Amino acid sequence: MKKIEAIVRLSRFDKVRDALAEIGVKFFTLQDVKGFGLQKGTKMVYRGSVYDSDYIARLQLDILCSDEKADEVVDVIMKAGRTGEVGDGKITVLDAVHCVRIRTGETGPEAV
Amino acid sequence: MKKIEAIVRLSRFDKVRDALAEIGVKFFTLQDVKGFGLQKGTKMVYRGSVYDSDYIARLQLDILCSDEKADEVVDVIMKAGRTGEVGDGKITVLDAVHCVRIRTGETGPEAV
Amino acid sequence: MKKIEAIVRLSRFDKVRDALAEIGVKFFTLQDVKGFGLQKGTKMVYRGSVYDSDYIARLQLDILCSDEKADEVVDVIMKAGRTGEVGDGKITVLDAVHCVRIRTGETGPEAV
Amino acid sequence: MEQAALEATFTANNVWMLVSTVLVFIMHLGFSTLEAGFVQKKNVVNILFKNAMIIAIGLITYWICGFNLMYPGGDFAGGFFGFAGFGLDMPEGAAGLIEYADAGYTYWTDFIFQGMFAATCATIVSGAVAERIKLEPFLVFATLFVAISYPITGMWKWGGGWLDAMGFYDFAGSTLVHAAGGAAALAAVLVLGPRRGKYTDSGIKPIPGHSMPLAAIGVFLLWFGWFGFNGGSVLSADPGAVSLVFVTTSLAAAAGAIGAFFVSWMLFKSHDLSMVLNGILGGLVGITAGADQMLPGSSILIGLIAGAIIPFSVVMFDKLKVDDPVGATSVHLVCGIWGTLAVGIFGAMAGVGQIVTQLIGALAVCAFSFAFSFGLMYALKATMGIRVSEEEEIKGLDIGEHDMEAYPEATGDQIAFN
Amino acid sequence: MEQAALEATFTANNVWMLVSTVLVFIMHLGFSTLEAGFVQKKNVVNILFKNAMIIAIGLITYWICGFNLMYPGGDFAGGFFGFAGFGLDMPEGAAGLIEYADAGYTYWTDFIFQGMFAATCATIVSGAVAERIKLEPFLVFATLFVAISYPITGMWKWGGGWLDAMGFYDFAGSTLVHAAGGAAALAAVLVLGPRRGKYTDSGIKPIPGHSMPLAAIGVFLLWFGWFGFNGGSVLSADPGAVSLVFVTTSLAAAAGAIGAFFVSWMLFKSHDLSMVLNGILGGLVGITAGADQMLPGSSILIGLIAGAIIPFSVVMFDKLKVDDPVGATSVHLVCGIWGTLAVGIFGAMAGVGQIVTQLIGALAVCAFSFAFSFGLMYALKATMGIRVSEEEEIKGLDIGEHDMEAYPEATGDQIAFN
Amino acid sequence: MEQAALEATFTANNVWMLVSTVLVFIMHLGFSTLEAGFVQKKNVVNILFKNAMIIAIGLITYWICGFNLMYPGGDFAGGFFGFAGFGLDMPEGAAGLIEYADAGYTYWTDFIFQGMFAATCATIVSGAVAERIKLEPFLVFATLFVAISYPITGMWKWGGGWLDAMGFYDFAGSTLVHAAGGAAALAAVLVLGPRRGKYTDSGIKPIPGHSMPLAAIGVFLLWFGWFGFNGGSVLSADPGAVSLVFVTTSLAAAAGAIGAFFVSWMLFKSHDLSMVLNGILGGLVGITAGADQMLPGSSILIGLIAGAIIPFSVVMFDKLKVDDPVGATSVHLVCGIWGTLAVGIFGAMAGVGQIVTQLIGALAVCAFSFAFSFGLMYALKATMGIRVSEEEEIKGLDIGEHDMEAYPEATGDQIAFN
Ligand SMILES: Nc1ncnc2c1ncn2[C@@H]1O[C@H](COP(=O)(O)OP(=O)(O)O)[C@@H](O)[C@H]1O
Ligand SMILES: Nc1ncnc2c1ncn2[C@@H]1O[C@H](COP(=O)(O)OP(=O)(O)O)[C@@H](O)[C@H]1O
Ligand SMILES: Nc1ncnc2c1ncn2[C@@H]1O[C@H](COP(=O)(O)OP(=O)(O)O)[C@@H](O)[C@H]1O
Repeated sequence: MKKIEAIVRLSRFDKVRDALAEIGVKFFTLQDVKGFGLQKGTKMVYRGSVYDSDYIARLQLDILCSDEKADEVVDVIMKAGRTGEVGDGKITVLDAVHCVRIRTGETGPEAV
Repeated sequence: MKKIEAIVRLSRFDKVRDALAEIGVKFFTLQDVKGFGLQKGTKMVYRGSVYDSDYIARLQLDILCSDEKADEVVDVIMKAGRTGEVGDGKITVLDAVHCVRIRTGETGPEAV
Repeated sequence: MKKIEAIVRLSRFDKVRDALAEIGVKFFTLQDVKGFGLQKGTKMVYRGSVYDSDYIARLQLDILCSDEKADEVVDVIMKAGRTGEVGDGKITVLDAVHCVRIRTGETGPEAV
Repeated sequence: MEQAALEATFTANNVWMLVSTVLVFIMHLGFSTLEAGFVQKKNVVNILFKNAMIIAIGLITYWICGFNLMYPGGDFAGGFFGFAGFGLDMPEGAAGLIEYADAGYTYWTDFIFQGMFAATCATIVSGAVAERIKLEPFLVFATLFVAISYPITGMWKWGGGWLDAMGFYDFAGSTLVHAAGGAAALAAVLVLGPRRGKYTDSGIKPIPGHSMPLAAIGVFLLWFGWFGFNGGSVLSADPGAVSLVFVTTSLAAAAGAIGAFFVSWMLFKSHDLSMVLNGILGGLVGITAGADQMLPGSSILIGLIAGAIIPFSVVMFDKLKVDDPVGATSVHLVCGIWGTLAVGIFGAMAGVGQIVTQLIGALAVCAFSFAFSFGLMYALKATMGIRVSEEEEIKGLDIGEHDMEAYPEATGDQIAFN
Repeated sequence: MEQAALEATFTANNVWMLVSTVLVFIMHLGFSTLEAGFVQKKNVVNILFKNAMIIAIGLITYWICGFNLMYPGGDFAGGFFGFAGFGLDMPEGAAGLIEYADAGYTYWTDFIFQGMFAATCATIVSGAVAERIKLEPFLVFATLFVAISYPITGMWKWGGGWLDAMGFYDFAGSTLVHAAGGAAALAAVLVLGPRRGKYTDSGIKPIPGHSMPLAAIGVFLLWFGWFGFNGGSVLSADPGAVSLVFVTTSLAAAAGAIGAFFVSWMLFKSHDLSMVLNGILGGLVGITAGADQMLPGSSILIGLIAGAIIPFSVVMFDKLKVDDPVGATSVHLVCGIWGTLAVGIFGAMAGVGQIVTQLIGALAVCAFSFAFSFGLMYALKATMGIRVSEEEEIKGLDIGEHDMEAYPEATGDQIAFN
Repeated sequence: MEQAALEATFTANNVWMLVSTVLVFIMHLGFSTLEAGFVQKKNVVNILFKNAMIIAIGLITYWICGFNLMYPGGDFAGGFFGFAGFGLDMPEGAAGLIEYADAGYTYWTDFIFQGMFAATCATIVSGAVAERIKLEPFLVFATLFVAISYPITGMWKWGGGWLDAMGFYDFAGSTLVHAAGGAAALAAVLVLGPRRGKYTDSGIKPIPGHSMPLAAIGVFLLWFGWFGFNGGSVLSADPGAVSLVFVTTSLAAAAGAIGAFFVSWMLFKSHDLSMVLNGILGGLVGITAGADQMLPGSSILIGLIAGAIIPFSVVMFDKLKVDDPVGATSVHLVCGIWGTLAVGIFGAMAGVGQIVTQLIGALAVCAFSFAFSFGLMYALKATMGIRVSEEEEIKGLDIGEHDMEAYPEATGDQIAFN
C-alpha cells in the first residue's frame, strides 16, 4: 500500500481530478495548504504598500493505492498538473503499512 | 513508532474522541479535509439548480503512538467511527522513523 | 528522502521559518491544524459561561529533505520552536519512498 | 388652528410617522443579523430564511386580520376581544386622512406603522428557538402568533381594552411587544428543549455564535430602529415629546451598555461583547414602557439596571436549562417586565398603585402570550413535530432544511490566487 | 393657502424628499452587499469597487449632463431628446425654492433625488456581469449608460416626452429604472458570455455566492431604501399618497417573498433562500410602476405574481445560458415589465387600452436601453476587450484587477490563539 | 409668521433635526464596521467592543458635563472656557421648545443631536490605535477626551467662543470634529507606537484588514450618516440650505472616490479598494466645513482634491512610521484641515483674510486636541500602561482582553454537512 501526497496548483485541480478518474482513482482526500518560502508569491497592494504575499495557495491530494498502481498515479498527476512554470508542486510517495476501511473492516488493497 | 491517519465523519468525531481517551490517547492533531470523488456528495439547491456537492466533509485525525499500541488505536477508531453507511472513512497506518517532543527533546515512544 | 512533519506554535512560526531559511530549507508546505486533547485549551468566556476551548491552534510544517539533512532540520526546528511551556508540539520524521517535482519530473533529492 | 397651518402640521406629523415606520422596518434586519451572528455557521441560512419570511407573514396577516383585531374600535365587548372584520378599508375623505388621528397621521400610516411593530414581536421568538426547530411548524407558529395572540393582548391596552381602562401604562411596548414576545419565546423553548450538547453531565457547554460582527451590526441597527419604535409611539411629531423620547431612549441604551459592562466584569472577570450588546438591548427594552415619562436621570437609572440584570438573567436561564441562543428571554421578557414596572417607580407616574397596575398588566399579557404559545407549540409537536432529527441538528439546518450553505466554499477559494 | 402655512408645508414636503434621497442612497449599499454575497469569495473586492465607483460616477455625470438630459424643460423637440446644457444652475429666489415644484421640493432636492435614482440604474448591470468583466471597460460602460441612455429614456416619460404624452404610466420606475437597467444587463451579458464552467456538457453547474448573510443584508437594505424610492416618487409629503405607497410597497414585497417561497418549494422541493430574497425584490420592482394606483389587495396580488415569476424566470434564463449571478434580469427586467403591465390590469387605471400603452412604453424603453448597451458593449469588446483572461477568471478578479483579497488571512489566524 | 403656521414649521424643522440625529447615530455603526474590516481577525471583538462602549460613554458624559461645557451660554469669560453646570435641565415651556432655537428644534433635540456628534469624535481615535492598545486605558482616554477636550474646542466656535468671534467658519466640523479627532488620534499613535512587525528593517510590511465587505459597509453607512451630519448642521429644515448641503456633500464624496481612484492608479498601478473607500471619506470630511457655502462645481473640486490627497497622505504617514490601521489621520486630520482651508479658497467666503483665519482656527483646535491627548496618553502610559504585551499582540486582543473570538468555529463547521 502506498500513500501518495500530491501538491498541485488550484488551476490544475480539475484536470488532475479528471485524469485520476480515468485511471480508476475514484476517491481521494483534499486539503488546502500554503506553500511557504523565500521566493516570490503574488504581487499584492494594500493601502499604498506594494508587497508579495507570504505564501502561495496550493491543494494537497492524499491518495491511497496499491503498490503496483502507485507509479501510474504519480505519472498521471505529473502530466495533468504540469504547466512548466515555477510552482507546479511536488508529489511524495510514502509507504502505508496498513490501511482499513472503517465501514467494513477490510484491510489492504481492498480498503482503498 | 506509528503515525495513524484516520478520516472520520464529523458526526462520529465526539464518539471517536471519547473512545480514544478511554484507551489513553489523550492528544492528537485534527484537520478539516474534503473527500473528493465521483460518487454522490450531498444534495444541494442554489438558485433553481439542484446538484450534488463536489465533496464530502470529513475530519482527519493524526495520532502518533508506539508500535504496540497501534492496533488497539485502529480498532477503537473503527468501532467508534462506524455507522455502516457508505462514507465512513479510512484509517492508514504509517511508519514514523523518528519522533521528538519539542519542549523536552524526548524522542521515540516517550515523546507521544 | 525524509518527510518531516513539525507541529509548532503560531507565535514561534516566524522564528522557525527564519531558522530553516538559514540552513537552506527554502520551501515547505504549511497548514492550520488543531491540537485536540484532554488537557486545557485557552480560557474562553461566552454569554456568562467560562470554559476551555476544545483545542489549541497549531501550525503544521511539512518539509521534504534528503536523509542526511533530516537531523539538522529537526534540530533547528526544535531550537527555534521551543518555549519550554507545555504545548510546544512535536516533530515526526517519515520515510518518503519517492518524490517528484511536477514541473521537471526530477525525482529524489533533486526534487526538493 | 386654521386649516392651512393644520394641514402643514399634519404633513409634518405624518412624515415623522412614516420615517418611524421605516426605522421600525429596519429592526428586522437588526434582528436578522443579531440572530445570524449568534448561531453557528451551519444554521445561518435557516435563521435568515425565517426572518425574511416573518416580516412577510407579519405584514400579510396584519392586513388579513391583525390590525382589526388589535384596533377593533368601539365594537368589542368587555375589553378582552374584538374584531372589526377582514382586510383594510380606508375611511373616505378626511376621515382617513387629517381627521383620522387628530392630524397625527393617516389611516394607511396607522396600519403600516402598527404592522411593522407586529412583525417584530414574532421575530423575538425566532432567535430563541434557533438551531433546532423545524422550519414549517415554526412558520405556522409565527403566523398564528402574530395573527391572533399579539393583536389580542395588544388590544387590551392600545386598542382601548381592559388594561387601558385600568390605568396600565405601556408607552411603546415593553410589555405589549417585548415581554409578550419574550413570554412566547420562553414557552416555545420549554416545549422544544435545549440544543443537543448544551447541557451535559459535566456542566454547561456554550455553543458560541459564529460571527460577532454580524451580532454587533444587529444591535446597532436595532438601536437605530428604536428611534422609530419609541419616537413613533408618540403618534405625532410633537417636538417636545419626540425629542424627549430620543433623549431617554438613547441614554437608557447607553446606560444599559455600561451596566452590563460592569456586572459582567464582576461576574466573569472578562469583557464579554455579547453581554454588552445584550445590555444595550436590555436598556432599550427597559425604557420603552416609559420613554415619554422619564427625565434623563431616571432613564439612565432604568437603563443601568436593565443592563445589570442581563448577565444575571442569562446565567439564571442557563442554570434552569432554558436554552436561548440569542438571549431573547433575558432581553425581551425580563427587561420588558422591568421596564413596565419602572413606570411605577420612576418618572411622572410613579406610585405604589401604579406599580401594582403595571404588575397586573405585565403578568396578564405574559400569561396569555405564554399560554397561547405553549399550547400552540404543544399542538404542533403532537402533529407535525417541531424538532429536527438529531442527525440534522449535527449537520446543521442549512443543509437539512434548505440544501444550502451560508458560506459556500469553492475548492481552494480560501486563498484565491495561484 | 396663505404664505406662512404654505412655507411650513413646503418645509415638511422637502424634508420628506430629502429623507427619500437618503433612503435611495442606501440602496447602493443594498446592491453592493447583495451582489457581494452572490459572487465567489475571489471576486468580492471587485464587485465592491465597482459599486463604490458607480455611485460616484452616477452622481458626477448626472451633474455634468444627466439631469439636463432627463429634464430638459420645454426646449426639446418631438419628445424624444432634449438637452438643457451642462452643469447645474439653481433658478434664483423662490423660483428654485418654493415655486420650483409647487412647494413640493427645491431645485437642489430635485437634482439630488433624481441623481440617486440614476445611479441605481447603472448598478443593476454590475451584478449581472460580475465575476468576468474587466474593470476599466465596465466603468466606461457605466459612465456612458448613466450619462446618456438612462436620462434619454427617462425623459420620454418623466421629462414630459412622448410616452408621457401617450398616457404611459410609470409611477416610480418599474420600466424607466428597473426594466431599463435589466435590459442593459441582458445586453451586457449576451455580449460578454457566461462564466467559465457554468454551462457544461453535463448540465448547469451552479456557482454559489460566498455569503448568504451579505445577500440578505442587501435585500433588507433595498426594501428599506424602497420606501424612499417609491415614497419619494410622490414628489411631496402628501400624507394620503405617501402612506398609501408605503402600504402597497410593503405588502407587495411581503407577497413577493411568499410567492417565491411556494413556487420554489413546488419546483425544487427546497426552501431556497436566494429565491425568497429575489422574490422580495421582484415584488418591490413589480409594485413600483403603480404603487400609488393600487389598493392593498391588488398590491398583494401584484407582489405574489412577481414573486412567483422569479423562480421560473431564473430557471429560464439559465436554460438560455444567460449567466446572471445575481438574478438582475429576472428581478429588474422581467418583474419590471410585469409591474408596468400590472398598471393596466389592476387598480385605478386598469383597462385594455392602458395595457397596450403600458406594453408599448415598456418595450420602447427596453429596446432602446438594450440596443444602446449592446452596441456600447460590442464597441468596448472590439476596442479595449471586456473579458478577463481565463487565468484571471480562475484566480479571481480581486487579485487580477486589484491585487487584493476580500478576506486576507494572516498565517494561522483562522484560530487566533496559541 | 402667525402662530399656527410657525408651529407647523417648528414641527417640520424638529423632525428634520431628529432624523439627522438618527443618521449621525448610525455613523457609529459605520465606524464600527469600517474599523472592524480594517483590522485582523484576531482583533475584531476588541474593536467592536470599543465602539459599542464609546457611543455609550459619549452620550453619558455629554449628559454629565459635555453639553454644558460646549454650550455654556453667556457665562463664560474670554471665550476659551465655560461651564453651565452638571446634568441637563430643559427650560420650562416654550423656552425649551419653540423659542429655544427660533423654532428650529427643541432643547432635547439640541442635546441629543450634539451628543451624537461628540461620540463620533472619540470614535475616530479608536481605529488609529487599534490592534495594540489595552482596553481599560483606552476607555479612560475616550471618556476624558469626549467629556473635556472635545467640548472645550467645540465651544471655541459653536459655543460662541473666541474662534467664532474671530470669524472662523466651520459649518459642520471639518476642524471641530474631524481634525480634532484626527489630531487626538495622531497623538495617541505617537505615544503608543506602531504595531509589532509593521515597520521592519526590510521595509513596510502591510497588515491587511480581514474583511473588505465590512469596510465597504462602513463607508457607505458613514456617507449615509453624513447626510444628517451635514444636513442637520443647518440647524433647521430650511429647504434651500439643507438641499444645497445634500448636493455639495454628495458631489464631494463622489469626487473623493474619483480623486483617490486616479491617484492610487498613478502611484501603485492598482485599483486599491481601501484607497477609494478612504477617498470617499476624505471628500466628505473635506466638504464638511463649507458644505453650505459652496456651489456644486466647487464642492466637486474640494472632494477631488481631498480624494487625491488620501493616497499621498497614507504613504506619508507610513513613511513617518505613524501606524494607523484605518487611515484616520489621513481622512480626518489631513482632509479636515484641507476642508477648513477650502472655505477660504472656494465659495461664498473665499478670501485671503479668511484663509488665514481658517488656518489659525484649524491649528489652534488641533494643537489643543493634540496636546490634551498626548498628555493624557502619556499619563496613562506611566500609570496603567497602554500597550498590550507582545504575546497578547500576537495572540490577538480578542482572546487577550475578551476571552472570545470574533468568528468562533466549531470543529469541522467550515463545511457543515456530513
Ligand atoms: N522541500 C519541500 N518540502 C515540502 N513542500 C515543498 C517543498 N518544496 C516545495 N514544496 C511544495 O510544493 C509547492 C510548489 O513548489 P515549487 O518549488 O514552487 O515548485 P517548482 O518545483 O515548480 O519550483 C510549494 O508550494 C510547496 O507547497
Ligand atoms: N483511495 C483513497 N485515498 C485517499 N482517501 C480516500 C480514499 N478512499 C476514501 N478516502 C477517504 O475516506 C473518506 C470516506 O471514504 P468512502 O469511500 O466514502 O467510504 P466507504 O469506505 O465507507 O465507502 C473519503 O471522504 C476520503 O476522504
Ligand atoms: N500523540 C500525538 N499524536 C498526534 N499529535 C500530537 C500527539 N501529541 C501531541 N500532538 C500534537 O502536538 C501539539 C503539542 O503537544 P503537547 O502535548 O501539548 O506539547 P508538549 O509535548 O509540550 O506537552 C498538540 O497540539 C498536537 O497537535
